[in-house]
Amino acid sequence: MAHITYDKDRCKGCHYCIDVCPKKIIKVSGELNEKGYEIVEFDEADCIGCGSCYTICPDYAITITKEV
Amino acid sequence: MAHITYDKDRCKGCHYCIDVCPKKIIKVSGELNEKGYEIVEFDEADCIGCGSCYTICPDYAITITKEV
Amino acid sequence: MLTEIICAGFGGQGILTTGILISYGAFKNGKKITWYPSYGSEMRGGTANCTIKISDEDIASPYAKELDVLLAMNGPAIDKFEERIKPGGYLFVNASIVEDDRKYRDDINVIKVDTVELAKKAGNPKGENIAMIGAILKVTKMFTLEQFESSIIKYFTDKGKEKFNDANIAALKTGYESI
Amino acid sequence: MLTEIICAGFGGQGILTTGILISYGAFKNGKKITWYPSYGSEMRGGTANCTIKISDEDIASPYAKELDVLLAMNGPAIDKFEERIKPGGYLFVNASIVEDDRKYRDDINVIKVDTVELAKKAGNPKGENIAMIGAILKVTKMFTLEQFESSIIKYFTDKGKEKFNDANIAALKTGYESI
Amino acid sequence: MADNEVIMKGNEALAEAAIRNGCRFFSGYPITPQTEVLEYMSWRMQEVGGQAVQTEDELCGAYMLFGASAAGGRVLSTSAGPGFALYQEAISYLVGSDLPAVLVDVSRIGNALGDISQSQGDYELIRKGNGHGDTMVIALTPASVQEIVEFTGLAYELAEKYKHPVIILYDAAIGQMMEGVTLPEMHEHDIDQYDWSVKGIKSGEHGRKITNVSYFCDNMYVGYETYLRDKYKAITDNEQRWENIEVADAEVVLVAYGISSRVCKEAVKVAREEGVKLGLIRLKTITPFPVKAFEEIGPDCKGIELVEMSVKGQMTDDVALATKCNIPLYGYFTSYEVPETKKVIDLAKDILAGKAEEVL
Amino acid sequence: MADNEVIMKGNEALAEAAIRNGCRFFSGYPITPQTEVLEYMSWRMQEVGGQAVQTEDELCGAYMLFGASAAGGRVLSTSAGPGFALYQEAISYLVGSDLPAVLVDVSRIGNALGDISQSQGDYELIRKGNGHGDTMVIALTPASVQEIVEFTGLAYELAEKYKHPVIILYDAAIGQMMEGVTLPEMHEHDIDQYDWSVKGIKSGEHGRKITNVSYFCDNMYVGYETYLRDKYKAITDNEQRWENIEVADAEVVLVAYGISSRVCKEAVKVAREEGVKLGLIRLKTITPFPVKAFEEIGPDCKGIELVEMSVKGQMTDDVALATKCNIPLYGYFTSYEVPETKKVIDLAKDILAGKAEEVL
Amino acid sequence: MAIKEFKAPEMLRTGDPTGFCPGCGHGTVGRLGFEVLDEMGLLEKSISVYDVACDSLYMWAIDTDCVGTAHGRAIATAAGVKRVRKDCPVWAYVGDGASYSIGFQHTVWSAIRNENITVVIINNGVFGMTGGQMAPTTLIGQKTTSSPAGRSKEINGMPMDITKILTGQDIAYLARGSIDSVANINKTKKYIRKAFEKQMNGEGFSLVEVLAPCPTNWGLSPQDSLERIRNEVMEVFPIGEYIERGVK
Amino acid sequence: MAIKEFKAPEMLRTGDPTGFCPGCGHGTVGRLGFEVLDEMGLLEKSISVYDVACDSLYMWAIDTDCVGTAHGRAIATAAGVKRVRKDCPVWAYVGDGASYSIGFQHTVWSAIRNENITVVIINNGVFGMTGGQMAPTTLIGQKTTSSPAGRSKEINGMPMDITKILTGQDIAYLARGSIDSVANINKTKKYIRKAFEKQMNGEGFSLVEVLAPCPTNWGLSPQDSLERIRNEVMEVFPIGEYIERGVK
Ligand SMILES: Cc1ncc(C[n+]2csc(CCOP(=O)(O)OP(=O)(O)O)c2C)c(N)n1
Ligand SMILES: Cc1ncc(C[n+]2csc(CCOP(=O)(O)OP(=O)(O)O)c2C)c(N)n1
Ligand code: SF4
Ligand code: SF4
Ligand code: SF4
Ligand code: SF4
Ligand code: SF4
Ligand code: SF4
Ligand SMILES: [Mg+2]
Ligand SMILES: [Mg+2]
Repeated sequence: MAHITYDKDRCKGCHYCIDVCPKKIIKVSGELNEKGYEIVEFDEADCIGCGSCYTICPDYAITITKEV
Repeated sequence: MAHITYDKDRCKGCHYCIDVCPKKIIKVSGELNEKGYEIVEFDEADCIGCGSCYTICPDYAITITKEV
Repeated sequence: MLTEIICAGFGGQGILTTGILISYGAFKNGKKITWYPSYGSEMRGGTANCTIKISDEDIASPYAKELDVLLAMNGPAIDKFEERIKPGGYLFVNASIVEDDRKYRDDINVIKVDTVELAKKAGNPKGENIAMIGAILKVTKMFTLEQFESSIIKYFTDKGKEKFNDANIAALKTGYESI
Repeated sequence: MLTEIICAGFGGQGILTTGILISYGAFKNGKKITWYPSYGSEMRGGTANCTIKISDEDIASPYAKELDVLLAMNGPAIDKFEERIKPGGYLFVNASIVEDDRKYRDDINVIKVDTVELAKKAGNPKGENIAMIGAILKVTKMFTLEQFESSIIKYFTDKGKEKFNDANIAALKTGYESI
Repeated sequence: MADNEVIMKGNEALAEAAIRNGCRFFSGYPITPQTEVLEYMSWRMQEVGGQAVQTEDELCGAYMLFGASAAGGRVLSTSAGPGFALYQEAISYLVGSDLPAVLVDVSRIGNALGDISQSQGDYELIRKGNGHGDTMVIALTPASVQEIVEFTGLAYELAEKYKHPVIILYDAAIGQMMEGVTLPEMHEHDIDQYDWSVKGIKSGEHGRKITNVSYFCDNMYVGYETYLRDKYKAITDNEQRWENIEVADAEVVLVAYGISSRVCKEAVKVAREEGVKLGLIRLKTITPFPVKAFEEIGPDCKGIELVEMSVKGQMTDDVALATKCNIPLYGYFTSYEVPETKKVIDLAKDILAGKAEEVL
Repeated sequence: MADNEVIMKGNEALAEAAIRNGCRFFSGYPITPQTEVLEYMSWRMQEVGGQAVQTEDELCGAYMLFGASAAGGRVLSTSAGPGFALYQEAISYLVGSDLPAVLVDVSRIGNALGDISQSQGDYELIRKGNGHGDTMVIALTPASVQEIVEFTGLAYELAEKYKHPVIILYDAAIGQMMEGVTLPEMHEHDIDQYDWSVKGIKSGEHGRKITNVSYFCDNMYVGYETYLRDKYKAITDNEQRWENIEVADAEVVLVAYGISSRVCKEAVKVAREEGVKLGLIRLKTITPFPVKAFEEIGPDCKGIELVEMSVKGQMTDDVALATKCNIPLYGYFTSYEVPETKKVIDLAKDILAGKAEEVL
Repeated sequence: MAIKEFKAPEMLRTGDPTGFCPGCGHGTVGRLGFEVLDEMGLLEKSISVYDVACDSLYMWAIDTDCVGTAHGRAIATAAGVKRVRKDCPVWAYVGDGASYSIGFQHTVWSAIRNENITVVIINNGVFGMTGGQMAPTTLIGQKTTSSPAGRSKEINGMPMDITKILTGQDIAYLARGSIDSVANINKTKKYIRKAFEKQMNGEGFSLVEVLAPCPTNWGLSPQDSLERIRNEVMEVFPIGEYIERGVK
Repeated sequence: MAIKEFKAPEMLRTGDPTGFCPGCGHGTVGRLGFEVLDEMGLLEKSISVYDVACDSLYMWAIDTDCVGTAHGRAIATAAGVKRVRKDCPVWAYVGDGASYSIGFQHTVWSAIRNENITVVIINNGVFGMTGGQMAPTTLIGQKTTSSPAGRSKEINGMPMDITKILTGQDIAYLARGSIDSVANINKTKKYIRKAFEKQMNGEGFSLVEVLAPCPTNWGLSPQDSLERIRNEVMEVFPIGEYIERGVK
């Protein structure tokens, strides 16, 4: 079980995370954050905790915790 | 027949020419020039006009002319 | 008379060019102008803006403290510059992006321009800024439509972009007539 | 009293060190000194020289115009500096190199020192300069032999070269006694 | 360029004016707020068959320019603040080698990392720095885009007249802003026009040596001292430039250059409407410093107000000397904020009311 | 070093004094007439466990020093003329980043290729140049080898007191000559002594940022203006240093620093023996300029004679301002020849006889 | 049951967002350095050195010691820091303009002197901070504001490849990574780790160049920027390890 | 019957002797350049560029156009000259300190931009003009005034070999010669000739480094200096042609 912490105020809407998620569970949310960037949303249930989104995110907006 | 022109006032007494002459016809003269450098002397008769002394001389003190 | 204008919006919205077009129009119509951009690290990511001053006389500083017109292509532009508008001055809001229920100062004139819609209507989807200029001309009467048309044609023709002239004029007119 | 000395000769003859030894001797005997070298491109090939001033009081410029002593290790040194010697001043000539029939000003004292010979005699073939200093001490009475001996010993000892002390003192004495 | 009346940024106008004055060699390195010059030159030099080199650093920029000038080219290099500081050695060499060149410093605030706002903090660098040795340059300080264009032509004229580097100094505000401007006609420069430049010799000619001028002076440094003093004196006597506005009867005389002087000009007008007699000495050269401009100051003058965007009030000393320390000096110094007309006038009023503090 | 009383070259004495004051980091590049510092440091630093780096150029020398200072080291870099001109940007950064450092310029004549004779032509560079922006440094001008040693200690003291670069300026004559000198005791410097230096943080501490100080000022540049003005004012008020010799009753006051001032000192003595009342203001700092020294000038003073080895007479403006333009100034300027006592006195006599020409 | 966390060092997460543009590579590359230092237990002792370019924005993202120096002088500055602070891990984190253009000489000479520092260079093919001029690494044909018709070999010369320049230098470590993909990011992190390890072992100079996007000045979306790295940049600048003391 | 002459260009023979020390390599290396130019009929059109080191003494030995510039800036200056004087053969004749230390960046970047100039670099292993400090090319173990215990790899790094640095650069020509023997002098002359030919063909940057003695600062007699080149220097700096456009 993996847990995703998403700090949307850090997000700058580059959408790199969307591309790299092997489970395709990250999507554009249609919402903007305070800075005007288009944030994303996660479907945590299917997350395998692979960390790809964390790794590619240039803005430290994502933290993944996974029990192993 | 080769002809040697030696401008002793240019000579700085490095004696490179002595070392390179295949005919060993260049010698220390024992004399100093105006600047105080120990100049050399040539035995023109045996010169084969190979130009080695010209080539190694850093001070443009030697000119060799040779009929070919 | 001195007119002070700021154009502001996201980088990439053509803010600086919008300002240049206004400046050029004024210049070609016999005015003195200064145009001054935000430059340097401000360009990174965030907002872009430029300040235009138009006058019959020499202009001192290119900075503006009391705006006659704020041309705001997005919300942050309003956040940043609304307070500098003179009482009775104009705020042109890009209604295509800025939320409709936003509150404004009540001692200024707020004009909402749906630039995306207008540009589309004019058949020039990149002509949002020019449509905005059209609206400004109509409201402020800075110059006549004709005066500005000829300057805009000259501007793009000199740049070797005459093929866009018709589309640009269409956007300008659509904006002008939208008010 | 101010004493002005120039030491001059070929680069490689230890001219600068000679000047330092004299300066150091004076300094250790309670005098103020300045020592000033020719530096930079002059070093290339040609001559080297240094100027020493010795005084009981502060010394102004380290340059010397009126020499009390010229220590000339070769001919060009004489060419260059002889004219600067005060009337009545001393010219010490390295007789091992400078032609014997050379002419000198007649209002100065010329002392010929066969440094090579003296150094050899002292068993210190590299001690030519020190032998020259010995001769100078004797003639000018600048310092006593003993005063200078102890300073020279200290100088080389501080440099970690005490093993040369005996040979150096021998050269100094030989020079001193040669006059 | 379709026509001669256009609106342009100061930096771009400089570039275009240089080209129209025959400059066909530009070398430089990006630095805000002057990068537009390099960017403009990058395409424009190709159109006119000239050279624009983005060098690996400012030093290469300066020394390529040195070589290009030695070869007879009309040359330009531009930088800003820290980059211009790296030109110092080369400027000294240009002076010492009698080489004409036009260099530009678009000044920005501050001493360290991250400073790009407009400022007038490089006055001393340009007026007194200029590398090692006994250097003095000619330094022009335009106050508008139009004046940048005019001074660019003037800079080449003076550089070649005196065989000397000329620096154009303006701040970021003037460099970045657009104004209407009338450009000069295109002019070609003949690289063979001067005898002194290296170009290969003709049979019988002697080789030219572009190097330290002192080698060619009587008695080397002795002669060079005279040569340089005479040159500096000629520049000082002949090349002072300024604009005086209502100075003669002014009670407070403003002194300013560049962007600050525009504000001052407005202040003079506004204040006079209010009955306050301001005047303005606008410096168009800072080297030579236009001492002559101060002769017009009349007996009514109660004080001089220096208006400069600098922490130190860098022109203070020069103004004090120009007035023989006879007129009290006051300063409105801002570092990065463009001075405001109202504040200029307020200080003048304080001066007249005896409420202001002298700066020296 | 076996004992503390030795004869040494100025350059070597500087090096040894720096080491004895705890300097364990030297970076520099060869250039005549200061190369002895590098050469001395090359072996001496190994003895004391310090670092001496012959960098690839002056820029690396200056910025390694910048880093070493940021890390808390007591640091030294030395150069001459053209090399020092290449330090300009770094000096500005040191000022802007509040970093202590000691830099030395051993000045040599001229502006271009081939100049190595002694000279005092870098006065303006050190006093007014210092790179871009609103820079001012502290500049010490020793006149003897002994004073080099003393000022080296002082330089570190001031550099750390003000967190500011200090420049020691002397000319080739002083750098190249040997004199007797008493050296200070060996002193170790604790690199952890200041909180501001980077050293790695401890748990709970915040990271230190050595960068543009304006970032940490109220309102950034607005606060920085005040910060810098206050710092400069403190330096100007507190750190003026000079030596006055028989100034009070002098009819002609000499002003000089460095090697020229030694000649002037002799001239005062000789002239007074002849009945000519000379005095001397010897500048021990040129920044801050010792304005206070001039207060002692008495009513008998007919003129000031500036003695400097420079073409331009570079200290003229500062002296004029220090005297509020109230005393006529005359100059004996030589560029590369060490001034002569007799000529100093001759000009003084001409001044008194009304036969000399003013310089300003 | 253990917990595996993917979490940036707290220092990076707790302050304001960085000043970098959306999709900028700086955010990732710098993080890798701090992750490595954190994992090695060296974060607090670390000293980072930046110059004035976009890298300087890190000064406001971190809470460990750092030094901001002049354009192109970060490597020289870092060498100075390290020579005084021998126990601290010192790294210069800088742009390709800084390290291969104005500061090139310091890059190579620090390598020759084998200064015991780690250098991380962001190869984004442009001068980012000043608005996208040509950099030493700009590709042939690439349009920038100072090569408006595209970089041309004839006018501007070929792109500079530091791995060629430093071939044969006796340094501790030289590698080139990329952040176009998760796999390459992880690989790059290993390079950076090795670099710091070498420094802590006193082996000398280590340099890791990283291919990174500058969407703003490339005029591309972030995603297209990564695409460009994969398709164009990596062909000219192959990634991998080039020098490793004791190994190759 | 034809006459064969070995004769330096008149220009070099008719003025005062050069200012170089006895046995200094500068005298020979510079002469080779002028011989080549003379033989190519280009002497009068030629423009030589020197900096402030011992090379600058040539300004007083020649009677063709020349430029004297700041230390380390001769190559940049020459590039500027050439860009204005495209028809003239332009060469920078400079020391190894100038070209590999302070001016290193200009050397490499002029190569990268493929500036159409010829560069002749005198590798004499020291800073000659300033009295024999360590140069980039000083050999390991060699004592100089700034490496009094001998150059050490740990403290000063390895000697710089320009042929390694420029490997793989797309320049017209790169070779290293030596003047320790008549044969090598003749070979070196051929290299220099090729370098000028490439320039006149517009092929771009050509660089010939030449191993040369500095007896004064090596503290050796001229003869021993040549011996040292043969026995020690040539081992570290092999002579030969390294890059030749169209050939290798
Ligand atoms: C001496 C000097 N020259 C030029 C500049 C301007 N400048 C600042 S950053 C920069 C280039 C930045 O490019 P790079 O190093 O590649 O970093 P990036 O922003 O691309 O990460 C330049 C030219 C300066 N600040 N100082
Ligand atoms: C900016 C600057 N730094 C340093 C110097 C001093 N300097 C003059 S020549 C030289 C080195 C000369 O060595 P090299 O280039 O190898 O030439 P060589 O004399 O050995 O032929 C140095 C350091 C200078 N003149 N200018
Ligand atoms: S990668 Fe990070 S910054 Fe980019 S969209 Fe995803 S969460 Fe936001
Ligand atoms: S951890 Fe892996 S699976 Fe989970 S959201 Fe991130 S990329 Fe997708
Ligand atoms: S090689 Fe030339 S300089 Fe040397 S000794 Fe022979 S003639 Fe004289
Ligand atoms: S030409 Fe040959 S043979 Fe004749 S002297 Fe010279 S070296 Fe000897
Ligand atoms: S300009 Fe480029 S390098 Fe700089 S922050 Fe933006 S994307 Fe990153
Ligand atoms: S110092 Fe060396 S390089 Fe210079 S002239 Fe003398 S021998 Fe030649
Ligand atoms: Mg970059
Ligand atoms: Mg050399």
